[in-house]
Amino acid sequence: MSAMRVRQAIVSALADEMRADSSVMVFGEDVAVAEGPFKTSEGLLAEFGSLRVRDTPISEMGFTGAAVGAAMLGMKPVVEIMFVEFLGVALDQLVTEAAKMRYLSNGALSVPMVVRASCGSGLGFGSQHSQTLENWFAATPGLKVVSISDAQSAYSLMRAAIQDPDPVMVLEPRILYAERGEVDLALQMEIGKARVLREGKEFTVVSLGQMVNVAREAIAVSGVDAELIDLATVVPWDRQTVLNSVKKTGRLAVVEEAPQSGGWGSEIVATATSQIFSHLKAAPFRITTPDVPVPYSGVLESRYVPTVEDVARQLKESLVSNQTPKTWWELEGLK
Amino acid sequence: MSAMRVRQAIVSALADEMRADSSVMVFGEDVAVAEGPFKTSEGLLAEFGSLRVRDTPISEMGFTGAAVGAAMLGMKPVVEIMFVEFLGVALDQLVTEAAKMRYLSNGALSVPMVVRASCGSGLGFGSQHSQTLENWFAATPGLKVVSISDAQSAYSLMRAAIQDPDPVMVLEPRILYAERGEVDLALQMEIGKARVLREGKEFTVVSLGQMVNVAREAIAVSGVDAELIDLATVVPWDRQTVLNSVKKTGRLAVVEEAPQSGGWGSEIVATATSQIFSHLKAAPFRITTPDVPVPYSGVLESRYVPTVEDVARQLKESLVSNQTPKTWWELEGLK
Amino acid sequence: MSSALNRREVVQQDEIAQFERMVEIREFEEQINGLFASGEIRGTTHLCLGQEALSVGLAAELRPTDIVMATYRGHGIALSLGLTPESVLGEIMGKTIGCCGGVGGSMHLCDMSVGLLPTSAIVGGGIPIAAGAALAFQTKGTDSVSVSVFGDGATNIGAFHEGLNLAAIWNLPVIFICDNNIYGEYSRIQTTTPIEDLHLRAESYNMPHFSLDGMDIHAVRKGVKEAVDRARNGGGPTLIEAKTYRFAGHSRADQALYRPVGELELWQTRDPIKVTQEDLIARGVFTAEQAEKIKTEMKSTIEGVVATCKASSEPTLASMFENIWTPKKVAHV
Amino acid sequence: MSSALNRREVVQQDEIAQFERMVEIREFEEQINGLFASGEIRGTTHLCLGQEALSVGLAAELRPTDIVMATYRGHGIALSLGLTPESVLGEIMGKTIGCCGGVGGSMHLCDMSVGLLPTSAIVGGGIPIAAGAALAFQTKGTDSVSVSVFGDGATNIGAFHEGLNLAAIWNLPVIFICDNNIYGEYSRIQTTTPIEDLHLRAESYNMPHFSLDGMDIHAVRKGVKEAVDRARNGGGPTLIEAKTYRFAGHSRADQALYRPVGELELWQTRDPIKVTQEDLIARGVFTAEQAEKIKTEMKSTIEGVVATCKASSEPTLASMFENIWTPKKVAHV
Ligand SMILES: Cc1ncc(C[n+]2csc(CCOP(=O)(O)OP(=O)(O)O)c2C)c(N)n1
Ligand SMILES: Cc1ncc(C[n+]2csc(CCOP(=O)(O)OP(=O)(O)O)c2C)c(N)n1
Ligand SMILES: [Mg+2]
Ligand SMILES: [Mg+2]
Repeated sequence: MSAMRVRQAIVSALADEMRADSSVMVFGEDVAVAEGPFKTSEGLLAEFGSLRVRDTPISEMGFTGAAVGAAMLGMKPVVEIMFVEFLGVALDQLVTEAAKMRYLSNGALSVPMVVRASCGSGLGFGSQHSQTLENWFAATPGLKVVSISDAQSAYSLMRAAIQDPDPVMVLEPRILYAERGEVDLALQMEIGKARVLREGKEFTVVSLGQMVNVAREAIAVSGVDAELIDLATVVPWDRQTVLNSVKKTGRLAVVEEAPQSGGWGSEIVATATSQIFSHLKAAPFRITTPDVPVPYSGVLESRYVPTVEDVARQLKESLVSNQTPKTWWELEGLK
Repeated sequence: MSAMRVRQAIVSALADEMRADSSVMVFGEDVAVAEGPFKTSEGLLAEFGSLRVRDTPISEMGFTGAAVGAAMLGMKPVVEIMFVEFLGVALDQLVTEAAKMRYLSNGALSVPMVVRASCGSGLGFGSQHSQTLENWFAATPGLKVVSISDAQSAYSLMRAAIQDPDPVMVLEPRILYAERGEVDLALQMEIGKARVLREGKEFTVVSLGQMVNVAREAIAVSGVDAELIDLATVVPWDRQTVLNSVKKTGRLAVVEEAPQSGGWGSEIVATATSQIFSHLKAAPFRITTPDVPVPYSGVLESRYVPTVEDVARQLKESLVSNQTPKTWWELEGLK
Repeated sequence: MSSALNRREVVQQDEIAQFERMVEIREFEEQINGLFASGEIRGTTHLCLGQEALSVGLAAELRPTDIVMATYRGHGIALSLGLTPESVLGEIMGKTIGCCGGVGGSMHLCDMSVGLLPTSAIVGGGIPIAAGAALAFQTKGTDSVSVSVFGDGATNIGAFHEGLNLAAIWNLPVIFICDNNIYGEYSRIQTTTPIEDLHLRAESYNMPHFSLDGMDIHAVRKGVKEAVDRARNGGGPTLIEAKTYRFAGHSRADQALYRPVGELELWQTRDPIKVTQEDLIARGVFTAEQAEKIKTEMKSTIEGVVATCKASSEPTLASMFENIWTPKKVAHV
Repeated sequence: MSSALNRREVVQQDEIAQFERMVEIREFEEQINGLFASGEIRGTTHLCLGQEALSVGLAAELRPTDIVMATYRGHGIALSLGLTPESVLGEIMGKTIGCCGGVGGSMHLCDMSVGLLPTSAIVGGGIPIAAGAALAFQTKGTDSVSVSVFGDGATNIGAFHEGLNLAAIWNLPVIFICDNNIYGEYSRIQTTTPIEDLHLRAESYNMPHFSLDGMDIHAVRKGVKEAVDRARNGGGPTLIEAKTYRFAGHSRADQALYRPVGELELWQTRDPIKVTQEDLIARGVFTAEQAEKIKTEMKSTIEGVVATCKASSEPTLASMFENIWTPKKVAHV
């Protein structure tokens, strides 16, 4: 076990994979000489050289597409998209090309590429640089989507993503980069497997990314004996772990950093409902952000994401009432 | 009432709006001189001239962005994206720029633009030209998303979309273009309002786009007294109409042309569950496509989307068993 | 039915073999037209009638280990690189004999044994991908090259700009071939593009560039060879503009009535098959009789291919669920 | 506190007013640096220190009814066009006094009363939008023009290529101004771009183009005027490359240690404020004393602005829910 920041865990995962497999390469904007806008590729250029670690022009479509081609010809490219929103100019290469190339080659090809993107709110980057956007990648057979929630998953999930033979989208909540955590370098995480971070009997709380910490604290202050699951992989998600937990607790809340309408949590709630309805003691529900663009002001942005207090309130309320709690903005009569 | 093909209903809506409002303009690839790859702009260039009806280069990012700018400066542009997948090279302009410009102008600006895109499977266009992709646009506060299901909604929804002061994404199931239907030119449809196409007491069936016809036929052959709702607007969807119906029937099935994982139907099922759990007689569920790219072969493509037989089977089964029916591929032991 | 690799060797043998392949493509495309008319093929298709010299000339100059990333207008390139008419027509008919087992279709042809990546149905989508293949070659230190084939209309999309800029700044072994057939769908080039000589756009990337006569297989081979040699020897990318013409409409439905009167006829006087045939006869490589014999034999060969493909089985439902994820522990190509 | 429109008239009055606005921008940006250091501003910011001549020269040549679409590096342009320091700093501090009420932030400044569209934080994102504004002017038949300001790095993204091509083929009244400050984030131009003179890329679109000295307000005004006149008179788009230099790092955190030794110092000898001041003194427009007076007064003015903004209220929770949808029946601008 060693303590490191999330950004260092990412660097370590990249470096360890590059040492283990000479076909792994890294490119993106300012990832080489500058070692990454968020310092997530520190030391890589020095150790692995300018063939395998490259700076790119500001051309997300171009270099994401280059990763698709390189992956089909034997490399394992890891590309960095500085802010996940920038995939709005490159989505085609990831979901329309990379995700379908194996299907369209009758199984002759694989596309072992990783797209890393920082995401999420909390740092005052404004509405074009603060979303999570899992929905852009959902409903894409052929593409895997994971999100890291701490240093351990940053390290282990990143290694799993690079080792994976298919395209993997790795979402990195930007606000976590500077956070420290214990990392067991030998611990392996499998894509498609959720992490049970706390066992509990009364409630199942499914969360992802930066919301995992919020959910953990909320459970603590709420006093609810909840099982906390870090979904880790959004596609394909771990039905078994989640559904087994809900069968046990009879209750499900999803805590997500995504708008109330259209976020990834709806998939979890809908599936749990359809598959294990008879086990439910109360309606599964989502605790989300409101349906608004991410506001800049710190006062507003801190309320944009679910807060510890609000998550705790909702867990306690529903445990008592068996009803889906109102959102904080409904309570405050907003919108 | 007059009978016309869906493509003609679209032309009529465009023409009537252009006659009513000189700020409405149309552009896209081959929409002017060639009158549209799917003949959805027949006669527009002749009637409205080359200033308001324009052919574009193959530059989806360029001309979608141009629509954003023109809309902010007093025009009401309607752009055509030939196949919805092509927004993979232009999504930024729609969801990161257009949808946020009002917010980022403190309410000084509106972006009254419409993006029309043909979508869906059934015509043998293969896996890069046959998806519906509602998920790309979901979770985007500031953007409205509608889908047409027949000639009437093609006409009325298109007019509503063009009149709407905010950006609207209009999905047009390609397979419907040649279909005939009665159109009441005076009938207005409101964005955000679903259509109850059949009243029923036993079941609520929510559908969209080309699946509406399938659902209608399935209800007929199943003998189930189901209420058929054409959601029409995916964002912001008509909670009131859907939830009231489910309160009445106690049962909900969503019939959608989208993969089992991540489709728009999860939002409906999740919300219904969370909001009116106590009214449910059985688990709400989705009838979707399998999690596969759209296959080319006619034999396969015809099974890719939910079929009348399969929808009917699932409605009948769940009515009897109160259980969520297995999918056809589970029954056939596939995947 | 010889393998794709054998067929590739054949097309690299001699001028007669290349003439034969051009004739094969011509016959093949004519058959496709008929099969659509008779409703035996669904969906859409994009014929390369009149552009046979470009694909055959290209195949003649590349190694099977080189990579080609092409488009929905890919029948001719697939056949030239070596794919059998059965694997191409079978795919277009959605049969199991097809190169993608029938799940891909006309716009998605692939055979890695001869370096054909799955053709892309997204305009410009293949351009950065081809650069990426070249990136793999450069990083691994092989002397393989990558080729990206796209149309005139594709030079107006962002992926073209980004792909060429990236290839230039990284000095990648890639050849960009713009097949300028003067039309993008139903739009003639001057309505969408402010310049006529598209190879000049390479100046924006400080990249070598030239145009060539795409109707003349000699010109094609000479130009491709120059660019391939440069790329193989570390000289980096080249943009080649091949001046060609689309004898058929854009796709299945299109009658191409928008063409100026006489334009087609003018280009037909430079029909690559006619031109090559006359040249080979003039140079005594074969006689007019031999040429006609090749054509008549090819006609029946392709008819045989049609019969074979019609007889081929429809894909099973199971095949729709295959090849989405790579089985764990199975290394990729 | 005068209105944005008044401030716009001021900057168009005379050379002294323009000098004053340049000094205002300089003082403003210096203050921002301090406020970040002291933690009074969160998020990020992109200063335009050293590029004051470009934004002021531009504002001097445009009408308030003309439109400017700029980027995250927009403080200088906003102030030049007329936005008050309070509305800009207030926005950067996330206060209600800000031009976007505090929900937008440093990267999103807007004031339609002087033609500033919401600046975009997406590189290249504003280029097609600016073309679209010009499309509206052309279609409505007004003689307004649209201006797109972006950086050197932005010329490598697809939106640049598509936006310029579209503007050229439609002959739109738009002026594309590439602010070439030699760096895109931490990368010097030659590591990402194979050519140095970016205005040459206009050749790909058959578009008029030239470069100018972005440190010299006279050169800026002359060049902008030429392009604006052409656009107003139906002559279509122009690509202007303004050679400038970023005196500060890319954004908040950046110390810009990657710069070659002496590069900054060399450019500082051409500091636009220094250059303009010397010129105005030499030409007897004002005296050195007057110049210094302007600077010291501006210093305290901006200090006052900081105080005002600190005193401004935080946005209410309700404001996060406003301005997402347009109220029905309310026509848009
Ligand atoms: C991004 C994108 N936009 C539009 C289309 C629709 N489309 C298919 S082919 C085509 C014309 C392409 O013209 P060109 O590049 O000249 O190639 P050609 O068809 O002439 O070979 C268009 C617009 C597409 N497939 N992808
Ligand atoms: C599409 C996109 N990619 C990357 C970024 C991150 N980014 C912000 S500014 C910047 C550098 C832009 O350089 P340049 O165009 O020269 O403008 P400058 O910052 O020098 O004014 C980058 C890469 C972005 N905002 N948008
Ligand atoms: Mg063409
Ligand atoms: Mg720059």
